[in-house]
Amino acid sequence: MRTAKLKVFVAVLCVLGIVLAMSGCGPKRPEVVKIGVYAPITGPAAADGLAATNAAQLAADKINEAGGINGTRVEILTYDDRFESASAVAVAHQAIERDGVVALVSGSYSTPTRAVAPIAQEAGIPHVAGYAVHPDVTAAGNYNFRNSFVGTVQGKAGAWVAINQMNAQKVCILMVDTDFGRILGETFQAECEAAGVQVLSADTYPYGEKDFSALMTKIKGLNPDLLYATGYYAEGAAIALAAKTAGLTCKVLGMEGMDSPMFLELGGEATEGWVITSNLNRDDASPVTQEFIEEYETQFGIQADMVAASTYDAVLIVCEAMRLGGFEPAAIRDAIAGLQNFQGATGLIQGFTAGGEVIKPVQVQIVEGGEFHYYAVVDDPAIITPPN
Amino acid sequence: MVIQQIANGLVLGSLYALVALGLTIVYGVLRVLHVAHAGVFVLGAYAGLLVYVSSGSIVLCLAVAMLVCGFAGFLMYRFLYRPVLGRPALIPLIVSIGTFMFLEDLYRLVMGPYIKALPLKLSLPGLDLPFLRLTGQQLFIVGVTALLLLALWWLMKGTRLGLAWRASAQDMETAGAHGINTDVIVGLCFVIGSAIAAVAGIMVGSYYNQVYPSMGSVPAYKALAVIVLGGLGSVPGTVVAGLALGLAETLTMVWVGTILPREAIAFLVLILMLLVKPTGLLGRAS
Amino acid sequence: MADRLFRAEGVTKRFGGLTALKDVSIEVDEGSIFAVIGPNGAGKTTLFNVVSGVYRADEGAIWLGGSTLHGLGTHRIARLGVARTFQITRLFKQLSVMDNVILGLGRGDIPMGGLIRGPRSKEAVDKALETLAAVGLEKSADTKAGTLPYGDQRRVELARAMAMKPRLLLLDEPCAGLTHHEAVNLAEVVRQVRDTGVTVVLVEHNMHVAMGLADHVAVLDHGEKIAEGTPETVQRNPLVIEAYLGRGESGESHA
Amino acid sequence: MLYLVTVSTMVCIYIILASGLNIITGYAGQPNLGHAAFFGIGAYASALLTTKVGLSFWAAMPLAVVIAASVGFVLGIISLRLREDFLAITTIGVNFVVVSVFLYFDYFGRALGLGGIPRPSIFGHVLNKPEYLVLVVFLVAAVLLVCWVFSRSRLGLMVSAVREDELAAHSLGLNVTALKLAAFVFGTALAGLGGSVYAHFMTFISPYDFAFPVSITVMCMVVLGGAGTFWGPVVGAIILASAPEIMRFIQQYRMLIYGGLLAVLMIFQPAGLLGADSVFVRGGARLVARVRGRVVQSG
Repeated sequence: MRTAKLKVFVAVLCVLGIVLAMSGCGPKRPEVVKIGVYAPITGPAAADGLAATNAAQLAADKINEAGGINGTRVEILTYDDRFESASAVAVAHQAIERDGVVALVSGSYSTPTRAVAPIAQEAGIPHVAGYAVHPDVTAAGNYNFRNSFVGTVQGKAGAWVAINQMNAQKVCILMVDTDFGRILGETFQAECEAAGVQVLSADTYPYGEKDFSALMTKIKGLNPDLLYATGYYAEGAAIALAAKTAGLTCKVLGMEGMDSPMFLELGGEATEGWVITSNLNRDDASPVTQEFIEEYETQFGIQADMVAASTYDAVLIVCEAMRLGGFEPAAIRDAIAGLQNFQGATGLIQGFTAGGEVIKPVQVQIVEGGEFHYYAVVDDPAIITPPN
Repeated sequence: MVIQQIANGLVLGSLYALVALGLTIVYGVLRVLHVAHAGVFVLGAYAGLLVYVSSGSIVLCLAVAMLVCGFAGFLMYRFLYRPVLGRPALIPLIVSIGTFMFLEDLYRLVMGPYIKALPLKLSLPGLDLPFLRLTGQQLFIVGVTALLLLALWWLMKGTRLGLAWRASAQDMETAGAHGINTDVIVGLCFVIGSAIAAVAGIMVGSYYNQVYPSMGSVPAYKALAVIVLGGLGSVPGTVVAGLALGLAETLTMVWVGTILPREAIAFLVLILMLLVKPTGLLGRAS
Repeated sequence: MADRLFRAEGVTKRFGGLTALKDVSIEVDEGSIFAVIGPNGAGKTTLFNVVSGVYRADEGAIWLGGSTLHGLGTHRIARLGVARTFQITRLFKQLSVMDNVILGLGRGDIPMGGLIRGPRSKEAVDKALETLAAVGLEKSADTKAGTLPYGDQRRVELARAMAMKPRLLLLDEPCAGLTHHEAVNLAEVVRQVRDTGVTVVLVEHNMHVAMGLADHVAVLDHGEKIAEGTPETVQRNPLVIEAYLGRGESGESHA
Repeated sequence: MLYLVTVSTMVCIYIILASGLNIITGYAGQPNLGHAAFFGIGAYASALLTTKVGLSFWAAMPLAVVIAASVGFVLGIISLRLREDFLAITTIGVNFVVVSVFLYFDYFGRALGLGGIPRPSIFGHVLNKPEYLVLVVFLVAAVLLVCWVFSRSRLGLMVSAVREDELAAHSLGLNVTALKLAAFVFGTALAGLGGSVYAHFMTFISPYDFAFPVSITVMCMVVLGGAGTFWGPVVGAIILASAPEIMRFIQQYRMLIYGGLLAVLMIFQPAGLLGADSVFVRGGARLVARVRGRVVQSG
């Protein structure tokens, strides 16, 4: 067994040697720069993995078509983390050591991203999470950034929309039992209670749940004027259908997990009138957003969702930082940290906090005529600035 | 509201019963824990989806899915289980789990990882009373379950096939010695059980309007719990267990809140029951 | 007359509504061969299963020497010195013949250091080979037990039981499935075992085998003892003749 | 190099897990499709003992082993009452229930998992990943030594006898109950050790790390290599834990290959690569015989 390992070891050493020999004598401005993107390509979250890797490739293609970054071509290397932290650790090391990526982008969920963050930190490789929400991701150190809202920001924004835009007085809360869903739901609840809004119930349901008939009947009996639902698009669509079946007629506020064309397709008419908080505004006049939405759909035959947009922007952020700071990982990190008012597909990124959290407005969308449309935007700095 | 919740539980339970019914028939005759039954269930959902999208006919969609799954079930018996008959129970079980994993990934590769909608257009009237609301679709599910139960009951009690099935379920060797072609019986049971799985796949897929590669993951093991609770190989027992589980889950969710995910509750009940009665609820001593 | 080694008194065993054994009593002298015969379904194997602890008797008492066997688990009874074979051989098929026999040594004790020390100490191997030689299988010691011909498997099973150095050896139809030649050989081995001081109780469907081998015979029919005595007396007992011949044909086909 | 270290560490952890499962399923013949539950119990125990109780790794690891083995003892008691197929379902159920418990009680960190698990330190020096791998390799060596001794001990032979025929084992005076329990305790203790090693390697754990598919993966390793053989699970663990890393092209098809392999192996080669009836073993034996024959002829 140990001899087998030794052989692998020697083989990898040889490959490394060749790679080093080939790349070591390059000029200061390399021809190709590699960005590692990991995502759950197989396993239960494979649909999101596909969206993330497609979007990352689209971002790179777009930059390369426009002549690359000051003439340097961007290459995206994709890795499958299988939605497992152990695999994520392995692929992060593989990307950094074997493949020599200068930056890592997470197109994955919290658990794998959380496993990668300390590795990126230790190796001094900038790491931008597309949509992973766990606080530990950015807490791992100053090489880690997040291009999506921390749970508390989105929960607060949700409460603001519910109270000020949707005039909620009595709310029911439904939380998917993941780190994501709970942080949002609990923040929402605390904000509502602080504002004197009555919280009638706060239920959790397991990830992957399909049958909401019992919960919808219960919530209907409580007669709220707004339901705040956290979850992903599959659960969101199932909630919408079950609410319709049960005859629940109150307003519903969802969140970015439901920002997907799949939500509209699976939920059908039942999703009509749903409001969600997200980071993608499909009615954004910005050409970056419009081109992204258009090209994504033509190329992959499916509408872009929040996962795709966030991963797309994460790649754009890394590339922009390279344009500004060069191709050294440390320089890229500094450039990301100093980024200001960068226009991405998910809106105007104002910059990052010292803790690596993005500052950008929260987009509020409404389902009208089977499509997401602009409903409101939350740009109050008191809400959208993440705590540090 | 209590009546509505009981109705919710019964609809959910009907879905459980539908998934488990086919499994009971297979288990009864072969004593194989047929995890890959859930793979057939997903196949049924996809086959139904493809036919429905292209034809728009519910009858055609059910018929084709049942045929496809019946054939798939026969192939599974012939090429997966028959070669390992008579080995320790663990071996066919592992074959079954392996096949299920293979199928799940095959569906993902062929049909893509995305969830697909299966909105069957049923022009059935719903029920809308002050204390009870059931859509036409919910009534349809309960009706189909009842119909299948009756059909199977007739098949088991009233036909030669049923007699042979019961004889084989009691004792395969003796049945064989008395001139029953057990190979044909078992093959037929796989065909029938798999055809029922197709119906279950279409019902579940259309009720939640979601068809996706891993939709069989939870039913695969939960259906095992249901058939054990129902006293392995008992058709009415399986339906009762399915309904009871659906009711229990719904009512605990309402009154106690979500303590554990559903599959954990099902398994917890199962383990406790096996500890009290190791041969299953209505099962015979081995 | 030798001492009584084994006594069963009023043993009754019911399965649901069926009474498999009804008030059966037997006494076995130390160092003798005792045969229990009867048509199929008479309760012979049930009697063995009750004695060896597989089933628990509903009524009655069972004694080995001075200690009661009633209510003890199978392995406890085995440790007291009751070894048995099965109607259909139950070998550890994937293990070697040698390992099968070695497992019989020491009646299931894990000796000091058994957690660490290998089972094949020189002493154990010598004893196992000696036992195998007694049944004529010393050459097959390293063969996997399941690959031997059926007659040899029966002999391995006997060797495994003998390795336990039992006080009482229960043989369940030892000659079933054997050719005439093999059966004669086996009977000789059984006699030799008896001559080393082991008490043998055997269950036999075939009357000729039992009569030729046993010192004393008991006849079961429908769970009841209908006759007992020396082979000669039993053979002439009209009840026995009726049990075997009277309903012979129909009795067989129900098996 | 840390990539190789990571993969090697995971391979080592899988060797420990597969060797443990091999004791239960391979030697004692008891189906256990919930091995990952004990892996998880060991990991959570070790994580909680270090982060919440404040013990060091060196104290937490043996305790984690004891805790996993204690739960294994309970499962062993349950197994005594159940038929083989019911036991298989029960072990699946145990896996689901244990993961749910991790998911649904605040003490276990729920879906957030447990973080901040320290790497072990020796005399104040915190081990880095390569140093940790050295420690893990020593542990694997110790585990393999114990398993090797077990497989060649009288106890191991008795446990195998229980697998082959329980009633016959009973009739030889073997205490089948105790032997089964011993196998469960031993096997789950190793799973607990694997869990502890995993927790302190990853430094954070979450419930899904120990879900049912992990049990299946470990079962695949044992079955592929050859259940009931000493080297089988080791070979199986090395192949299945490193194959997806070495062959990137199979990424998309990993589960497809796993599943198909498992089914096909069980049908055509149930003894595994190193099992007794394996074509590889027979082929190897034939090769040896032929070489020997030539030596004899020429000599």
